[in-house]
Amino acid sequence: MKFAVIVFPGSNCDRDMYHAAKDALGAEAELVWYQTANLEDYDAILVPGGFSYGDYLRCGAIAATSHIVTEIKREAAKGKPVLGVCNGFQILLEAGLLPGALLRNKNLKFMCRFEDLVVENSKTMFSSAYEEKQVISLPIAHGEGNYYCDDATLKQLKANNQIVFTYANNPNGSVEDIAGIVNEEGNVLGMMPHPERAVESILGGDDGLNLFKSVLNNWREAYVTGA
Amino acid sequence: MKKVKIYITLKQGVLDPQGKAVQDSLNTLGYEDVLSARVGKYMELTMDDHADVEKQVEEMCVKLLANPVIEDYAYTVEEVVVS
Amino acid sequence: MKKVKIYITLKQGVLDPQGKAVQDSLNTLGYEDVLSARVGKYMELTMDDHADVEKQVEEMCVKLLANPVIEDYAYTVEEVVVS
Amino acid sequence: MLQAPEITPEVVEKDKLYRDMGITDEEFGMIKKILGRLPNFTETGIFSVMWSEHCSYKTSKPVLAKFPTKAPHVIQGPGEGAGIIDIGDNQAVVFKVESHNHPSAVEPYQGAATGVGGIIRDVFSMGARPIALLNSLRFGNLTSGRVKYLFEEVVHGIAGYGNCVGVPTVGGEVQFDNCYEGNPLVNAMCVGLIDQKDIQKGIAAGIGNTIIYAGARTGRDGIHGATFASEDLSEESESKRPSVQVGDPFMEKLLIEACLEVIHCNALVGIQDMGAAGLTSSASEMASKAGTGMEMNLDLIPQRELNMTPYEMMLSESQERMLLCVKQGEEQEIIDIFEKYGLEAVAVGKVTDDKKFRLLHKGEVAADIPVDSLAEDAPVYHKPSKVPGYYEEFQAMDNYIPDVKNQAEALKALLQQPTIASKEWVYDQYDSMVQTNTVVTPGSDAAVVRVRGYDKALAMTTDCNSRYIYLDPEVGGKIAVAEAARNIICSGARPLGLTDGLNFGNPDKPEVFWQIEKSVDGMSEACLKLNTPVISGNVSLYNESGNQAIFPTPVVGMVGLHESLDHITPSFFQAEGDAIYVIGEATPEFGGSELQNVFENKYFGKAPAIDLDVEAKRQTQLLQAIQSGLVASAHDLAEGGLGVALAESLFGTNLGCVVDVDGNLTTALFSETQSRFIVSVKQENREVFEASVEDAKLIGSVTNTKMLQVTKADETVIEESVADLTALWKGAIPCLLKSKA
Ligand SMILES: Nc1ncnc2c1ncn2[C@@H]1O[C@H](COP(=O)(O)OP(=O)(O)O)[C@@H](O)[C@H]1O
Ligand SMILES: [Mg+2]
Repeated sequence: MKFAVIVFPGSNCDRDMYHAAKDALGAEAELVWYQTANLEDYDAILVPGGFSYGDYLRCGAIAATSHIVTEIKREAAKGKPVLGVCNGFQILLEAGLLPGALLRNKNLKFMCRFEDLVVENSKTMFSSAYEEKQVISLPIAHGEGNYYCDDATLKQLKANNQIVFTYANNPNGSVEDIAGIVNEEGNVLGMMPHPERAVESILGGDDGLNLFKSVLNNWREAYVTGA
Repeated sequence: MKKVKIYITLKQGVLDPQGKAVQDSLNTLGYEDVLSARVGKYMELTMDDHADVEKQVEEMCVKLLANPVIEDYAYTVEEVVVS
Repeated sequence: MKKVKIYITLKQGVLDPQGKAVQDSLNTLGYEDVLSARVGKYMELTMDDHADVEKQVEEMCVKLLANPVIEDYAYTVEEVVVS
Repeated sequence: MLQAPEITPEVVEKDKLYRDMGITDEEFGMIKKILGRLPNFTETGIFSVMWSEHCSYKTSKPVLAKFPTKAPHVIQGPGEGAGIIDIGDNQAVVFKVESHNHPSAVEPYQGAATGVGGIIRDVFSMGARPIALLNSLRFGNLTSGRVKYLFEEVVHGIAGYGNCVGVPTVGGEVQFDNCYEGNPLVNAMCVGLIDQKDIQKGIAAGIGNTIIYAGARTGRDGIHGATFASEDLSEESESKRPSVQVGDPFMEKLLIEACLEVIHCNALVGIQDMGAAGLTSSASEMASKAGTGMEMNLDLIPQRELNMTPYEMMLSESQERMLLCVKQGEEQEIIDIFEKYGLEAVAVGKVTDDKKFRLLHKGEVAADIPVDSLAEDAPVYHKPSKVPGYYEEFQAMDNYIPDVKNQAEALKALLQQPTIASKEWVYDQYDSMVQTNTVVTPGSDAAVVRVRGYDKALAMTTDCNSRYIYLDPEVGGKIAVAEAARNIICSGARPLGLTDGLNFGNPDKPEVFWQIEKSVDGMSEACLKLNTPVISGNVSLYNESGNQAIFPTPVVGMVGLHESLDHITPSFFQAEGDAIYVIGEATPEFGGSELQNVFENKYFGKAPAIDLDVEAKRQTQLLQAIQSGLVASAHDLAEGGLGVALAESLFGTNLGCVVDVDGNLTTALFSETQSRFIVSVKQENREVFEASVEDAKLIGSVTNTKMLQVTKADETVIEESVADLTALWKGAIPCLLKSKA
């Protein structure tokens, strides 16, 4: 399985994402500069965190207008897994691949620390290696991770079981403690916490590894063992 | 040349933590008459004259400058006399 | 009640990385007529009527809302008719 | 608008305009002699910045010469953008500290942010990838609104820049004392990692080679406004008023990636950042170091504003700019890399053989200066020094022991002192984990960043207890270095070397100059004893407000090497039942202590004594014990003595402790006697540990009670819940910030 890690100007978790997929998970992975023409050769797309375009204007807004996002949309429509973490989540929201928006943290400050998350839906291709309601610990590192959507959207998210992760102790003011959501089809996940930062115990925990394993396992089931 | 002024504000109903913080600080400083504060963005663009500046500005707001999920926008276009 | 609109802009000559990024991005999107962009803040305050709203707003700008080292400010005060 | 060139050389001389630029009459005479004529306005400006303290170290040079800078593992000592130390496997660590005190006092967010940006450029211009940031901060007491504002905005600025460029901020220190009220200190340190073959130099070698300018455009940022202060000019020059430098971390991130790609091009000859004194210092230094000359056409410099004069371009301190020397004919390869990242890169000049620094502007020669005169002919001053009266008074005082009635209350008071209290409010705002190598995040003695792909890691810390240095600069200087080394040792690493940030008051005052000399003497002696050469540093003088100098604050930034990841040792207790040892006896030493501050609200008396032989012996023995796997946790005893160290060893754990002390309780618990450690050891390792660390004394054990208990003989002295202590310690700074000014 081959992962593409998209690199925008200002991405800064790109290498971390790459190491998670390549070294911790043991899959193939490549850093893909945002001016690359197409993404057909990859089985999954990782949109990493950082400060694309310096977070100027709105986090993720400028990156969301770039050509590669059109390509990401095209691949997503084919059902390929797309994971956006932190700034990657912001980009997917700005691009309309996921519903809602991210506002500044309630306390207006950047915050970086481990937070406990609850796995609300372990049936997605990103979370199947976790148990339902399992509590996992992942680092957060963001200034604008306060998830917002209107009531109608929230209803839909709940009805379709699109909320994948919630915070055990909401740090940023997100609606309904939301930390990560999938699209209706279930193949696009956006989340603020950083699974790629938690794939080795020497760095404080490896609860993030199962997220990458889920993607790999589901891909294997679909394509290798010939489902 | 045109000078375009764009005002971007958070939609009514969207929580504005920054506005809240501004209000609190102003109240703390003794300005108790401040009942509410909302913080948005103000942009100034300088644009070459163009057949349809207004249409372009409208488009730019929708495509990039404002996020319709959370923000409203308004703008004015002024003529700039280059000396 | 009064509605106060405050515009905060970076002083002439002060680098505006955000404005630069917005301009570049608009140009890339095909809006080549955009010659420059500056990004500032826009605030709306609702204030109780008071003998000297203008003076208060002036003070608030200097003390808190604008950073006089790098920013300029301007404001308008409007009457709000409460229905 | 009056253009600078219209100010003739004769006017510069007659109206003594050079004085506004900080050049003395005598120095102006030297310049005339060097040039054999009158300097024009631009040339005068160029000399003024190159001969400023910041660039020429004209007052500090004689003192800096005392630092030991050599050792077999030092690859690059002071003199380049940053120092470099060998860490094996053909790799090296690159680091330096830089101050941004005055800009931060004026505009704290941007001042701090651009300080971070500047030090990062020093590191990646050597060819190294920046892997960690630290910062050392000093503010007045958190009681005035202005100080709170400075503190919040400085932290915010460091976070804003560091988080965005994707370099983790892994450590640092913050202290609060009245003397910093009007003059906060903001020192930033950057650590980089490099393959030795990639090491770059800032040289403009090879006659005919091309000089390329890359990065942000030049604006009128940070140009010394003094020149325009004369009355005739003030109105017309309103638009030329110097403006605050604003950082663009996004641009910096692109520059990092582009430069780290460019260094692999054969076409690259030399590269240097534009730091203080901007284009002037980077260009002239690159030529000077290579023994060449340089000619630049200023019309080609990318400019952000209209009608910039040569003076403005040469003195601008616009951020995020680099200067490169590239082989003639191979420019495009380099320019293409910058373009990939959306960055401007423009050929602006060439290397010449005449050792002249020549600038052209609109078809005229704007400056023509022997290049070596800028760097090498700068005057050096041996300032007078004098023992201050306060020092003699303090030395003559009787030993001071605070009269503590209730040890538990004293401990609680200490934990709430902002200098001791948890700095979580600060470092929670820093991305400390990006790059996924941070093994020990902020909050420990030293931060630890592993070297990916190898069984090794780097420990790093900044330290400086300026109270001791104020009381006794020589002893305090030794302590600063020793304390940094202790922190590195406790984390399980061997200290490699240090960078120093010398922050002092006005050196023209003999008493201040004495502080500088003595601190450097003390630091140098400790460096020799502890085998930690000085490989880079920075000097910031004139830190005064209202004629009141800051405490002498020579910040030490130290880096150490873990030879195996297994050596990484936590600073807090690990398991119930472990034995607790203290290495080193306490004697009553409270001069400059936190307890003195609590009781007296000032500092006086003698600084704690330090014996560097004892220090070295204990450090060596403890490190060996750690490397042999005998130690569960290690923490140094610093501000607040044993009491505070015990509490710190429990914070964040689910544990408690019982320890027994003897002698004078206040001394045992709170004295700040130097060269001491608190160590926890598994029961089965006790015997070997005791045999290997001579001065270790068993004082108690780790419990599961979640209580901090201290007894003397069989009487309970302190019995406090760790949760309560944690709440006080963590709540202190947020609470001060929230309280009304
Ligand atoms: N206090 C000091 N101790 C040792 N070296 C120093 C000290 N201050 C400056 N240096 C060295 O002098 C050189 C020039 O420093 P500086 O002018 O601050 O660099 P930059 O131009 O990058 O700001 C650097 O190599 C620096 O490491
Ligand atoms: Mg430098």
